[in-house]
Amino acid sequence: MKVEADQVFANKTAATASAGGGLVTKMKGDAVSVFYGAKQALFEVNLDIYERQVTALIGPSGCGKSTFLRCLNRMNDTIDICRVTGRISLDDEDIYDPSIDVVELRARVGMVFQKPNPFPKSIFENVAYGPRIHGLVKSKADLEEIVVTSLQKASIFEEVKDRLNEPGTGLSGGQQQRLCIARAIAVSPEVILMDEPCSALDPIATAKVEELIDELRENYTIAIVTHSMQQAARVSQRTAFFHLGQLVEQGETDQIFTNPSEKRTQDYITGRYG
Amino acid sequence: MKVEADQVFANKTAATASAGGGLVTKMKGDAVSVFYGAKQALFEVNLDIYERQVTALIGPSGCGKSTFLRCLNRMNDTIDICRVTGRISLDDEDIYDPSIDVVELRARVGMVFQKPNPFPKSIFENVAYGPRIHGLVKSKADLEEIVVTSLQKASIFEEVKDRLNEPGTGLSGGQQQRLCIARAIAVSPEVILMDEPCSALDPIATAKVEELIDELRENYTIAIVTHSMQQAARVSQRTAFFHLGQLVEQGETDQIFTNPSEKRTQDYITGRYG
Amino acid sequence: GVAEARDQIQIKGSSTVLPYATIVAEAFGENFSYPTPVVEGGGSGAGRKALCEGVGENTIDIADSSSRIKQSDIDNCKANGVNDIQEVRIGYDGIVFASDINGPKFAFTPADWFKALAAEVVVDGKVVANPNKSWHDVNADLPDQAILAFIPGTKHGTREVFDIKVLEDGCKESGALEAFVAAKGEKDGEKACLALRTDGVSVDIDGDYTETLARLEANKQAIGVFGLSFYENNTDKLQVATMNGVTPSVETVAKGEYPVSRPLYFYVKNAHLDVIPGLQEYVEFFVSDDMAGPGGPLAAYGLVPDPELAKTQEMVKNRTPMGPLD
Amino acid sequence: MTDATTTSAGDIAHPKGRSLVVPGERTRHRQASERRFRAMGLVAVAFGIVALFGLLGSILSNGTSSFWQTSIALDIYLDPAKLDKVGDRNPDDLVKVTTFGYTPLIKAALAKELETRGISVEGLSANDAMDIISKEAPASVRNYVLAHPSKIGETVKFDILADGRIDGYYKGRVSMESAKLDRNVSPEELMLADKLKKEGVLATKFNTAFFTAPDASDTRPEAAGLGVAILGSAYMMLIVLVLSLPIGVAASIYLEEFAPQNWITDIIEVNIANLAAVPSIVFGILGLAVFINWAGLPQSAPIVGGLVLTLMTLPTIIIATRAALKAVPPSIREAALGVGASKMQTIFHHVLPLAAPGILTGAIIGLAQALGETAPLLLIGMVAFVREYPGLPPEGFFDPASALPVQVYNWTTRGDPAFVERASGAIVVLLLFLAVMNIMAIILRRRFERRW
Amino acid sequence: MTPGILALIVLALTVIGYFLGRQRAVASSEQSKVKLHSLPGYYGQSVALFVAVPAFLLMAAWLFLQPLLIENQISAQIPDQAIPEGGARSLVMADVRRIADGLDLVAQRGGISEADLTRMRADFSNVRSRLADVGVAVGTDVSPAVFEAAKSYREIGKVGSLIRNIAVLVSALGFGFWAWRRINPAMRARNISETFIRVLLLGSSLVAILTTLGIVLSLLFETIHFFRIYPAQDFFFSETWNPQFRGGSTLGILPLLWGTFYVSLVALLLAVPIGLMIAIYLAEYSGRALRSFAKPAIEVLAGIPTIVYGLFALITVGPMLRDWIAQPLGIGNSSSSVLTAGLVMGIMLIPFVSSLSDDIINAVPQSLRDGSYGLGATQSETIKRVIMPAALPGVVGAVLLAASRAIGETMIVVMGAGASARLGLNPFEAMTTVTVKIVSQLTGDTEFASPETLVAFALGLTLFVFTLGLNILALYIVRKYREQYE
Ligand SMILES: Nc1ncnc2c1ncn2[C@@H]1O[C@H](COP(=O)(O)OP(=O)(O)OP(=O)(O)O)[C@@H](O)[C@H]1O
Ligand SMILES: Nc1ncnc2c1ncn2[C@@H]1O[C@H](COP(=O)(O)OP(=O)(O)OP(=O)(O)O)[C@@H](O)[C@H]1O
Ligand SMILES: [Mg+2]
Ligand SMILES: [Mg+2]
Ligand SMILES: O=P([O-])([O-])[O-]
Repeated sequence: MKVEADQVFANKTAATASAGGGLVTKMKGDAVSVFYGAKQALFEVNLDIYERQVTALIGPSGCGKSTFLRCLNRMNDTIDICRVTGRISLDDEDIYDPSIDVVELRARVGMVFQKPNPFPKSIFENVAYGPRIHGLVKSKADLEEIVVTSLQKASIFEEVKDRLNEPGTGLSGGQQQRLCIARAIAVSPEVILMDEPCSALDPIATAKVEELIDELRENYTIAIVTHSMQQAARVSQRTAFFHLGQLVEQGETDQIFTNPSEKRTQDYITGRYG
Repeated sequence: MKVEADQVFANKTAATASAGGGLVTKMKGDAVSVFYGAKQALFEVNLDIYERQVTALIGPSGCGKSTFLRCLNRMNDTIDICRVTGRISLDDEDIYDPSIDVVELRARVGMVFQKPNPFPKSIFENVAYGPRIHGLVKSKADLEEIVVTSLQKASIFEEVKDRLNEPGTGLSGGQQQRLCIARAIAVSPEVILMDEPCSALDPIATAKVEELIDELRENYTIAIVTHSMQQAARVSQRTAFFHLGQLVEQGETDQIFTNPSEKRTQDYITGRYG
Repeated sequence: GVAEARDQIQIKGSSTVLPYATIVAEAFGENFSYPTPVVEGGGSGAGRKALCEGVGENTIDIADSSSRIKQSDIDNCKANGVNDIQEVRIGYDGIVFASDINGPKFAFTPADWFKALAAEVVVDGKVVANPNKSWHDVNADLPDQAILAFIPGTKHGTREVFDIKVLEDGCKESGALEAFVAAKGEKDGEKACLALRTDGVSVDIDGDYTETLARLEANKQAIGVFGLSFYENNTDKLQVATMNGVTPSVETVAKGEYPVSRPLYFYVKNAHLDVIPGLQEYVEFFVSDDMAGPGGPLAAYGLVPDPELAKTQEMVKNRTPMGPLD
Repeated sequence: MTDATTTSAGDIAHPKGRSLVVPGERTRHRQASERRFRAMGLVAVAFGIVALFGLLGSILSNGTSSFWQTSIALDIYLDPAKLDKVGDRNPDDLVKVTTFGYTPLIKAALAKELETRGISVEGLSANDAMDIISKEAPASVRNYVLAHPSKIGETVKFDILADGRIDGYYKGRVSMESAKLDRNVSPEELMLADKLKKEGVLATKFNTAFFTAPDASDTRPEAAGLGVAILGSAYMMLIVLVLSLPIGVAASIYLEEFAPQNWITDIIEVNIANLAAVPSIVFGILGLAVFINWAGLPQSAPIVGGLVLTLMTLPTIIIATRAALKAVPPSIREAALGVGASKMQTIFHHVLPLAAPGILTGAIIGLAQALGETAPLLLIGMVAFVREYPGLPPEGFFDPASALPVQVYNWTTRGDPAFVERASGAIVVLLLFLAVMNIMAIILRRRFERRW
Repeated sequence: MTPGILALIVLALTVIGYFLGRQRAVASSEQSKVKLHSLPGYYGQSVALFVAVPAFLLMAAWLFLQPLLIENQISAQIPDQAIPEGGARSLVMADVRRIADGLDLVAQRGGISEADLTRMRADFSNVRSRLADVGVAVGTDVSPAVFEAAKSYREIGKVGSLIRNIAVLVSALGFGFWAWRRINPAMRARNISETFIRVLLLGSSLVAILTTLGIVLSLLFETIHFFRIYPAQDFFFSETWNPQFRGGSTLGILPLLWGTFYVSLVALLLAVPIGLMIAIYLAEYSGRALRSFAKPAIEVLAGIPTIVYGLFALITVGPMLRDWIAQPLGIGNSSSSVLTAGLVMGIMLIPFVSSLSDDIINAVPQSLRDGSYGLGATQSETIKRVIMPAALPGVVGAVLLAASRAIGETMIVVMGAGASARLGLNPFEAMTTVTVKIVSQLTGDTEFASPETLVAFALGLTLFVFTLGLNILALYIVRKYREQYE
């Protein structure tokens, strides 16, 4: 574990250094609790997500990572029984303020889900949908360009370029997930939330997506849920560790992985398998 | 990569050794080609799956791993446009023979899917379903025992023991997947096919499932699709590498990972990320 | 919409009068420059109710009725400002008893029908539940055929005539009325004349004569109650029974020989006469000799012409409203 | 349905290595139950289809004959002495000659025809011979004359309708034997008709008037047509479609996607389900009370019928639509919301298209029900004898009109058996209407149907 | 300008407003370099909405109110003497309207100038024949008072219409301009138009509520009236239904309710299993070809008018059941029976169950099937244990719809089950249902204010309450057993 971690961290010292001390908080969770009906899934979570940084959310299954992520663009609104308390802000605006425009919020905070969920439309339409509804393009040529670039960024263009008009649901699981990434990128959000975006991908595709995340970091803010410690180590600058609905620890990835301050974090990341 | 691989292989020399040279072919694919409508997804694949061995299918996304796996218990029958040629046998009986009983086949060759798909029933009912339809139990107590053991084997019992009567669909992604594994185990099949069973699991749960796979190997034959090279290395005795619908190489996992005979295999497993 | 004026006559009411009204409406539309009137069935009661709903364009002009208007209707009319109504009698309708053309012939008296269908009959001076199974049990002269009768349901005006002219008369003739009155008292005794057996021998038909005919075709041994004109259109399928020895026909009804008949009416709202174009013309046309007289199309269809048609024509010309009911 | 699991088979665990080809006891049971289940399904489908074809067969065998009609070609001399005594062809005067005045012309023409062709039947007077001609004939000749006054004085060839019984003779409804018993026709008349047919004067032709002519009175079944009823039904269906589909879908969307889950929505839900159970006649009571008595809309008008039927079909459409909306997986909604689509966009861009097959099914069933409904129309004056065509929409919506099911109902209550055939013919037309609607919906449904 | 043309103009303005709004949004965004909040189309929509909605509302209100107001005013003008004996003011008003409309036609076709028309007097010119020339029939000669009233009706109407046209156009232009002016890139145009649509959706769902309200109200008053003259306990608890012409009827609902229940039960016992099996077969087993043929074919069954089924029951099924089953077994000799009506109605209901269920079953995700097949379940086991439970809420909805139709059906029962109200268990006997009696009591020859007619309303209301109870029960059951997938 240690051996590998060192190797991986070497890759990104440059990036971390360049961010320097001048980190800007992009999103901020303040005492966020989430209830599904009577069941509390998150307990008073305080977590900052910094601009142009990748924040990884890790923790055992069912600990509330997805739940927290879905709070950040209010996707939890769609679950009737879900109730959120506390304050979450984007650029210092409370996103749960009644006057906020949820649509605007979601356009600025995009999302890639755990289970790939392409629209039952053509591959092209899947990607074109976002730019269309947000009026990001003026002409058909512009649209095509956005679609192609997004597919390329999501490293799926080569595989689907001949079948852009076939349904997105006919792709393999991994292809579907990459299509969903392309779809999210296409609206160029400020923050991108990714819920285990690579869990359905093979290593090469994973590598490409991770590269992409690294690229995107230059302009965007990213929060990513992952089960893979390596992935967290590789792509993120900051890591937050959840356990049983509580945020146990957060901090710079290097620090969390090499020198966690909590016993529980230590236990988790030094589990038999890294 | 190498460093890690060595470390992992050390774990299982014992197992491989115990299998000895006396490997029995449990399932055999002979020149298997699969077509989705006009599109060919698999090209003349010849692959043996040995009894009491874990065979890992690896390869980039969309290469046909899932497709091949689904041929092994004829799940492809449910896709209208899917057509299979060649011969696949279980214990030397052609499973595509018209006189074969598909239900019997699937009872003997169980499956865990890439996307967790619990039934919209209670957790208990999800697991009890298989034993019930196959008449594996006589009494309610027997059934309960099977359910509990299966849940325990799938390392999810502790998390759900208080809510066995709540719907399985209310679980987190990882919990759902482990539930599906429990469901498959409950009918004690001879062969278990797993399509990326861990892609939705956190490391600790993954570890448990991998342990489980190792345990199951003592009595069952297992074929597993995975994107994680490490996982393939950790759990499998044999590995098959697919690329663009072709079986590029198959053999003992040690050999494939340390000394692949094909250039493409080499390229894939020595990709930038292990 | 609200601001549009109605220009066609609207008629509603008895399903018995309906065919005659449509024949007249059709001829009226063909020969006058007014639009063909809209004629609706729905039953005499419904027609009179609609007539009395008030005065104005969204109420009907004429109500057809197979029975005389009731005092309650007149009161209702008054309450809604419908004061002057003309009562126009257009002729008579015979009610016939018919069976399958290939079956035996029947010659009835009202008493036969009473004894066949009443819930209770008098046997040897005692009031007992009706034991009769076959027509032969009722009257030794009748064929030995199981009793099964399709009679109009209580929604039909025809049923009232059947009750009065067949059951009540039969009850009286057979002497059962006296026995009933003796056994149950005045009021319940009269009521008992009209109580029908409920063991499936007497079947109420809420539908039309076509339904009765269809049921007759499904049950060849049954006897059905029809209007004369319906029978005249289906003489190839039905044979008619005599009543008190008289065969029903336009002639015997007109002469008053055949007992089971009734007058048919329509009621005109006088207030509409000058407002709805063509209404006066239609009313006059209806009772003209060309239409309602003997040899006219209505008689050809089975309406028994009114011997006093000339009086009616005069009355219609003068728009004489009807007086109080006697 | 046999439940496979209740059988307690002896084999508990799988004996390893058992053959796939020779299934175990229990598997055989299960396979047998599978086959039974499947067979039951097939039997059910077969039952449905057989029932359909049985019904269609009987309707068609009774009804298609009304698409043909017997007519007689006569040269009629339009005698100026009778039609225009003044002689100035003044329309005001021509109108004064009623249809009664035209009958002698036709009688003369028939007599002449018989004479020139040398046809005579023993025991048939000239007066009786007239009975083979429809009572509609004078009216059609009169209409022709009023439209072409200049033709007075000429001899014009008319194709006039034969009497309903004569027509029935050629359709098998009337026979020589039944004619003997029948007061409205005699065997002699049938013989005369046969002779005319031999001469080619009398012929059976396709009956276009059946689709265009208005209803006729009880004495003229041969002239009765569906023109007004077809227009009335078309108008009502137009109103129903235009109102109930959008309102139904909109209401479903609100209830399914926007309304908060609370007791108010429960009440609305129960309420809609209950509306589906309200007998259609009660909708008639409602229509009479609200649209006619309160809102002052006219009697017998397609607008009222359309509104009543709209209210009646709404619950069907809402129930079907809500079920269809419910069936769209939440992941699709999440996907759209996740890229920043508003709820409205999510619904209109993704959910509705996926729910479309179900919505269309509801619409078909609802419209079919509305198309064939009679009872509520009974109370709002649509079950009427209407001979004037309604005008063009939108004014035409307020004119009196009939409707197809009402026409069927009407004709089945008439005395002359010829109307039975007409009623069956009207049902065939109604089914054609239905088929057109269905085919459109099926084409649409095909476009939307997919599994995900 | 007729209302139709006015509506067209407003529509045209709406379209223009859409494009102007859209264009202004784009231009202002380009100018101020601020990104638009919504798609340009939404800005167009918001302007279009402000043009169209107030204008059309105003127009509708005007069209509804103007005739009423004018009517009142003119009606007050007509002296009492001008109203004939026994007639009503409303009838005279009808004449006034007809003459006014006729004058319009005369002016249009007759070549009479407006000025001449104003000068025209009923006493001197034959108005009736003039009107007849243009095809407007008037019942009597026109009295001067009526004629004057008609003339002023026209005048006021003209002025009113003019004001209306101006008001509508001003509203359209005014609101449109205001909305157009307000456009700036930050304006939340999408929210505006979506709020509007939402209100529209809400309004639509209220239609159902209003319908219920209407039904209850139109039944309630007559029902109360009925219970004033007929004792409620007799209605609810008497076991006899025996209406009489001359009063003294017994009007007990029990036999009718029983008949309704019995016939519906028989119908559902046929329709539900067969319908479900059809749905299952078509969704799970059959090939595309059979499915695309059989589904619409079976749907045709729902569209065949019920009177056809009625005739089928009367002529074919009834005698068949009697001759082959009832009579040989000696359990009845009536051709119309509960069984006849129930079976025939069941056939009609099949598509209600099959088509809706088929759609629902189709919507169950494939992954659930895979999960079950993967465990070695046969197709039928998968259907019975996984798919049907998942589809249950929708299927119950379909069954409920079928049950509702069964309860409300009239024609088939009249012809198939007969008209005799009876409490009995023998399905080979004739019985009747509530709806049949509602129809027959409403359309019959009985006096209107008698209990025999009014009972129809009480029957309707009772049935309404009865089915309401059933539906609440069904909702409860569905809630309890629903299995939500995903
Ligand atoms: N819709 C829901 N209704 C009820 N409980 C829910 C719902 N979604 C999640 N939960 C519960 O909330 C807790 C947190 O779930 P969450 O999905 O956030 O876990 P997670 O950390 O994303 O797990 P995983 O890594 O397996 O995806 C779990 O106990 C889960 O069972
Ligand atoms: N139902 C289907 N219809 C048409 N094409 C399909 C279907 N399922 C899979 N394919 C195609 O077949 C090829 C192989 O798919 P498969 O699902 O076997 O890939 P995989 O190796 O499992 O990939 P992944 O790792 O992403 O799951 C892909 O190109 C895919 O697009
Ligand atoms: Mg999760
Ligand atoms: Mg796969
Ligand atoms: O319709 P009726 O003549 O029976 O009132």
